[in-house]
Amino acid sequence: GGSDSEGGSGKDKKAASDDVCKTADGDGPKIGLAYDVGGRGDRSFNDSAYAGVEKAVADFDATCIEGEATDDEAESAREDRLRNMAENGATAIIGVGFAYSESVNAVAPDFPEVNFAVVDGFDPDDKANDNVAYLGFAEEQGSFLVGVAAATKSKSGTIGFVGGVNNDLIQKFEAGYTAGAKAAKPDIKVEVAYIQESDLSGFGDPAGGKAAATGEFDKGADVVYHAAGGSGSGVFDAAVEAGEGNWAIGVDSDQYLTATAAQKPFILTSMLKRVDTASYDFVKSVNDGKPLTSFQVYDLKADGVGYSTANPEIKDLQADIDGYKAKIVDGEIKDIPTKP
Amino acid sequence: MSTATVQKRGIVERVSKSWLYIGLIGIGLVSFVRIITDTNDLTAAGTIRAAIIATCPILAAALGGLWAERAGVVNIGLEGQMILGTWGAAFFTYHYGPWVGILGAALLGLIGGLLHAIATISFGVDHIVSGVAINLIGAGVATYLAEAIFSDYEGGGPRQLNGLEAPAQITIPGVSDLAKDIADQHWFFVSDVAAFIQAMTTNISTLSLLIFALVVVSAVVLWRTSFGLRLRSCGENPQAAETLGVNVYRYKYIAVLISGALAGIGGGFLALVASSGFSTGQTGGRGYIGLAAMIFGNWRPGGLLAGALTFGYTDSLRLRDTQSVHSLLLVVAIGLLAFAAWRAYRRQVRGAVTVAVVGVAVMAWFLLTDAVPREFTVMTPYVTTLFVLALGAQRLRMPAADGAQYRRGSAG
Amino acid sequence: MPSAVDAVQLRGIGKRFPGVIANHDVDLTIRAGTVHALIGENGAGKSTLMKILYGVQRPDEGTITIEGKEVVLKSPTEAIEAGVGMVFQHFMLADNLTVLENMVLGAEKLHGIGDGARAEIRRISDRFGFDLDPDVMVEKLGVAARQRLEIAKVLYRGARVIILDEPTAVLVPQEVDALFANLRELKDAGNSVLFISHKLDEVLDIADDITVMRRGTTVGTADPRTATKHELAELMVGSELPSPETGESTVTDVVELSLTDITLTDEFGRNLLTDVSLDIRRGEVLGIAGVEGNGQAELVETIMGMRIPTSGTIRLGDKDVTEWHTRKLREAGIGYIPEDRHRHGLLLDAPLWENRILGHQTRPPSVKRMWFNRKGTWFKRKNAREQTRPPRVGGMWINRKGARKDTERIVRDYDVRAPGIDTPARALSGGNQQKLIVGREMSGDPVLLIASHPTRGVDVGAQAAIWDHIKRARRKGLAVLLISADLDELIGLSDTIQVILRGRLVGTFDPSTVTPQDLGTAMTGGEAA
Amino acid sequence: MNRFNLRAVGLSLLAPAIAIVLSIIVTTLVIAAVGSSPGEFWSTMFEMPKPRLRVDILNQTVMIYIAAIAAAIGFRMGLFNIGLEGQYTLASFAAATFAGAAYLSGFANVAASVLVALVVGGAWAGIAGILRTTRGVSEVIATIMLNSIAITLVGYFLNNYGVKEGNSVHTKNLDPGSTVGGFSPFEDRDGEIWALGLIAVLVGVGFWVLLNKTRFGFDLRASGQSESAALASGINPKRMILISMVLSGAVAGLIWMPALFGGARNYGTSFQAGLGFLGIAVALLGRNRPLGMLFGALLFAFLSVKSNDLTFGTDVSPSIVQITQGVAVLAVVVTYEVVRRWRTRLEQRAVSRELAGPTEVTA
Ligand SMILES: Nc1ncnc2c1ncn2[C@@H]1O[C@H](COP(=O)(O)OP(=O)(O)OP(=O)(O)O)[C@@H](O)[C@H]1O
Ligand SMILES: Nc1ncnc2c1ncn2[C@@H]1O[C@H](COP(=O)(O)OP(=O)(O)OP(=O)(O)O)[C@@H](O)[C@H]1O
Ligand SMILES: [Mg+2]
Ligand SMILES: [Mg+2]
Repeated sequence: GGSDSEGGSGKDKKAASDDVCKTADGDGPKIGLAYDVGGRGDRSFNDSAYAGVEKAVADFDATCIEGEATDDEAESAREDRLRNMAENGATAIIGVGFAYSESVNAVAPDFPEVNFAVVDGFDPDDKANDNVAYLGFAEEQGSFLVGVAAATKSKSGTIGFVGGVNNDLIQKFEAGYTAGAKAAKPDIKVEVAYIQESDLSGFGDPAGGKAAATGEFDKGADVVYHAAGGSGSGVFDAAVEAGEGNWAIGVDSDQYLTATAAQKPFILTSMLKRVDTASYDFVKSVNDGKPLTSFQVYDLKADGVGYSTANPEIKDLQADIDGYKAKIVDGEIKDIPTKP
Repeated sequence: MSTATVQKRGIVERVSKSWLYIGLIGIGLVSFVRIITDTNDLTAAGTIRAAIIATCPILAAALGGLWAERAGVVNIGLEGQMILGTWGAAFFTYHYGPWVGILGAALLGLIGGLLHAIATISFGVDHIVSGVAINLIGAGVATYLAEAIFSDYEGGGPRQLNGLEAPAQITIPGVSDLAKDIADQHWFFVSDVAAFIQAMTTNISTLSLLIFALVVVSAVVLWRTSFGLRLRSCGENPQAAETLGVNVYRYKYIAVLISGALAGIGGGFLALVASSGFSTGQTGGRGYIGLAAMIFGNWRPGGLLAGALTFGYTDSLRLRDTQSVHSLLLVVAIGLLAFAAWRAYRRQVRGAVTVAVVGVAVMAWFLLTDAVPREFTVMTPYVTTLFVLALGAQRLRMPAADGAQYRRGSAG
Repeated sequence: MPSAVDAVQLRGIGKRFPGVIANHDVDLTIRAGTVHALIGENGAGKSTLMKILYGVQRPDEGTITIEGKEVVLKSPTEAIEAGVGMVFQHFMLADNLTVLENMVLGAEKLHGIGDGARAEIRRISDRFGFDLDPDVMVEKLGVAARQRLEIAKVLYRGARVIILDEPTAVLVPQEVDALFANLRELKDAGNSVLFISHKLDEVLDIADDITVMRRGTTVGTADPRTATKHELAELMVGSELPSPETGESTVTDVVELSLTDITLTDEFGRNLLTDVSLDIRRGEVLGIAGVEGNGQAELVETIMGMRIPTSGTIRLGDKDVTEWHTRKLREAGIGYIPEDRHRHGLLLDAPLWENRILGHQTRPPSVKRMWFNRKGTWFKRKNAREQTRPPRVGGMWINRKGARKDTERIVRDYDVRAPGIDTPARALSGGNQQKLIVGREMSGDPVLLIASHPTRGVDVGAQAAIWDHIKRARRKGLAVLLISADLDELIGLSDTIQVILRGRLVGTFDPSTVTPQDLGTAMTGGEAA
Repeated sequence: MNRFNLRAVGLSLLAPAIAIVLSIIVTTLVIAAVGSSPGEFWSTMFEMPKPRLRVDILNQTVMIYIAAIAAAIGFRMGLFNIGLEGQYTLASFAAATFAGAAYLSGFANVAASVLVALVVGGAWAGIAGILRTTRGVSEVIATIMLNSIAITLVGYFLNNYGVKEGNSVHTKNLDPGSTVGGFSPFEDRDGEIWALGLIAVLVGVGFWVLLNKTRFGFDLRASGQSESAALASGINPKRMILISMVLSGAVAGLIWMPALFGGARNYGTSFQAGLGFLGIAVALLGRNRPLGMLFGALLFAFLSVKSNDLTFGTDVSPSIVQITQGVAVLAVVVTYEVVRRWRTRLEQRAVSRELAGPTEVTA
């Protein structure tokens, strides 16, 4: 809603209605931002993309328009969203989430002068599009680092992982995490749980996240990493309930910053997936007249993934973690598995 | 005269006793399997705690279903009322704290119930049709209001509102510790019961206790008071009730409002206790499961408690420990074989054979594998429901005028 | 005391339903301590009047005075407070509740819902010989016990004016006698009883006063000591009382339906029917007498193929039809007038012409054959017309035109009063619904008719018409199985009467010699004559 | 008589009209209550859709309509098949897998795959039918459970046997020769009206003929109106339950076929969930009448497709549309009920006039 309601206006949290896409009126490129379900304000993925665009708007004097997916929408609705943006003059259009892969593939040929990007995307056919960038992330590398953090921090020798849905994407997180933990502490035990096997509702079920994480804490884990979207809040709650000495690790954005006051002290770190960086880069490339195309991998080296250091508790581990980070960037550690 | 009194008590006692026996046998069976398969997790206090948390929202919804259907109104709108409850809990907790939040959850659920009552009771709309519409509206309203209102809240967003304060938890010090000591011994049966007591007395949410208490309250109110008798008569034969001076509309309205409120409380539990926040779609069909638990429990409080516990237990077990689900296969297999034997003893040969075949199949599955594929564990609650209903649907007895239309002045 | 004041005075009562005047200018006085009978044809407005007196419906005009006090009754609660109690035409009991729960419902304040109530129920039961156990589920009670429970419910509330709307419709003579004994006791205890019945003998037997209603208003009173049945009937309908008498026998030697040792068991292994054997010849009406719930319904359902017997054989003509299901039997020429027309006879919300199709879905004029018939040969229309009995074609297309035309024939020939054949069946009164069913089942020249309570709740005019149709068809060689609780009807129409008791046929009677009392004795397990 | 019928027609149009007005009012109130502008909302919604949206609306109508017919088959029989969602998910997956495997080629492949969808959808619904007829399990509960099981099963098969591409999993892509496409009424980029949308026409006409013209349809409606009367008339209600459940599931299996062969190419991210529930709502909205459901489907498709415009033009969230849809369903059934009561009264008045004769009747 557009109301400037005062209800509980936070100190550090910007109200979602302070909208740069409504206020910006520069003459730089026009950015189209097509969100996945959840839209702006989801404190994850979509917000991260928005942050990148916000920065781009400031830096390049750009303007932007937004659109948001609804539950169970048709493929044609996604296409229509993208076409609308293109027709409204957007020259850099970002589809947030791999669900946009097909629709971008269908729309891009009709707008050769417009540049598209799909976060986590892929080209669904064998015809390459020369105006589409697929922004991929090396989630296993970031997860590797937080795996190191978890194993080093753990006193019990057991850590946990909670996935939202047991699909390939989330398995990448699990695999990297486990590999990192084993690298730091070979005899570490990793408890793994998934909230749902295939039903995407696993990303929106905090109660399930809490139950799964509590199960792992009960089994002796003292650090639990989640890759469960909106269910992650339940994982943090589980850590709070498990009490001092237990930790949770966030995902995608720095969740220490957005978590509630009670959860904050328990969030050791977060695996950062820099959708903001990728989005910004993409807009920048368009602005520079050298638009990114094809597969772009955002890994540690490109600062596309990482871990957050907002919680002071991580300080004494940082040296260790950065050591691994350097090794990965150097290529000393390679072949981090993407499958558990 | 006294003989009849005794007889009457006898019926009531026999009914509650049979649930007691089934419960005891169930615990014994699980305990037995726990020991021979060495999966202590099956009845660890943590498991039971999780099961209780998973049970509560389902239980609240099932109770909601019970109230409505005992008064003759099928309430398939429980899911929508529950969703409204999650939103209400979030909104009111954010502003006024958890207890007002629970009242808010009840209020929002009650509004959903009111809509259902107006449609079905005053306008005689088909109960299921109205319920479907209410599920649509409930989900739409919660999503819409969340986007419009929570986006600007601290900890909020268009689809969530986190960091809600939870209702207090309580621990009963002596009992809790003693129970823990006994539970840790892993004795047959005793430790399992102790684990249950431990879970019920350690850091248990007052809202959980409230919901469990509501089962007892519902049982007493519905079966031991004249209010309850009148309400149930509306579900059995509203015309007869009308001719005896019962204001059928009023009782049906009350029942459906309570039903909605209970479902709302179930939603509130999800937002406040099962997690610390609201998010859209977080009910995930638990309203429907509550309805199934009620049918499973033959429209009786004890039965629906058993049903809700079964769902809650299997659902939380698979989240915590997929290995335990494999042991659960053995429980099911033994249970089925015992049931088959009982049927054979009762000379119901055909039924006995069917059940035995299924039992042997499950047993074979248990023996020949050492894990249940994860995907299948997700299905456990649903498959269990289908099984139980398939085996026992004929024994179920719903209120005679359940789902029927009633209009004032139609008596005679 | 009460003798000075009348128990109930109704003055100028009027009640309109949308477009119908159910009651107008009704005057009725019930003297205290008497049994007052109210009679009148179907739809005369008796039940409506009683519902007004009991507060279920509110009068548009007129006054109600109870024991000298003028009252306004807005709900049954207020009527109960004023001392009125009512037993409805249909049972008002919740099967799934106990006797006690049914009894105390709505009157919990009187004696609570526990032992106090239990004691009071026993007191009433002992006092009037009702023999009621408070803790039995109502579903386990037979009809007579239910009837007694209904009366006890009224007494429990301390009613002094007791309304009984057709309480004897489902009772056998012995049960009626017992009921009347109860009523006399009630009368002696100072209560007043208002009694509605279509059975004029009973009325003359029990009533102290008689009021007759016609077309919504009271048209006169009669003195039971002097009046005759014929006079009453004339007051009621303005014409002669019809009689079910059939005249000379038309029984032939050809056995149409033959049951041999039919036994039917339920899922728990209990016998619902045991070794039932009977023969019905063409032109014969076989009557079955029995207290309700003794296996009549099961017998009918077994013959109709809705249940398959556990053992025994059923033959129709020269075919063994034991395993046949309903449709095939209907195609073979069985007509069926079900006991409960609403449940088994009609689609209440469908128009009359669709109801004409029901049960005749496979035969012209309801269906037509297009393209191919069952054997795969091209259908020739001409053949169908040549046959006398509609052929069993099993065509797949509904013949709308044919069905509508034939419905119009039925409406005409059977005097079904309806504005048109597109009217939903629900809008018809019970008697007219029944006439439609009879017309439908008689079409297509059935060889066997199963008639279950064909005139239940139907007024004398429609009754006579239905009897006529049965008699006519019988003369043409129709075999009829007649089940009825109305013993006069049974004796009048039947060529033979068999009595059924607990699923067995226990005696055969000749209707020309048997009396209703004899039958009643046999039906309740007394010695067969 | 004629006047009577005219009035009946008038009355039956009255109900949906009132319902639409009611849902507009409620939606407006909800929007205003949170401080947004209803005027903006309605002007955006009622703006003439762009050509490509017109195509989308038509395509969505087709799928929703098939779903509604599937639901209506159950409703007319007194069955509540709430399991459409699971049935068409499983059927769509099976058909996409079969088509992707390319055992056949060209149109034969399409036809065979559609057959697979019919069979799988029917079989899955048949489970509920069998449970109901042999074990007395309520089809409502059974199909709710089967929904969850179906969705899990599809996930299982996809995860284990699907084609992985990027972060997504889908079934094997269709051979280009096996797509049917459609025709473009506007420019190419505005999309195609799917050729297989014709299925909806077939299903709609078939439903009408079956129900109103055939004996089977009569039996089905009779069983739906009164199981006991149907039994006494020689219908085997159990058989009817099973058949209509299977039929309903089979039609449900068709729901997504136009999309699959019209451009989706595989079962993956482009699979559209939720059509089953929409279909149920539309069946209720259209009173299970073929034409009524067509209008209902069009209305729902229009609302869903147009709601996409809201994010650009207004600050009203598209989720408002779900409220509008729910209110429309509720309002329609309520007003229908009110009108029905009114009509019954009219009919009864006519009957009593017939019975009583002119002198007895006052207006
Ligand atoms: N609720 C109602 N709505 C409309 N009309 C009604 C209603 N109840 C009764 N009627 C009308 O009132 C007339 C009187 O009905 P009532 O039931 O009082 O007849 P009755 O004398 O009891 O008949 P029966 O002997 O069949 O019981 C009916 O014919 C009918 O036309
Ligand atoms: N509750 C009601 N609401 C509306 N109309 C009613 C109601 N009850 C009865 N009627 C109408 O009253 C008329 C006669 O009803 P009634 O039941 O009194 O007929 P009947 O001949 O006495 O039938 P039966 O013998 O089955 O009692 C019918 O037109 C019926 O539609
Ligand atoms: Mg009547
Ligand atoms: Mg009457």
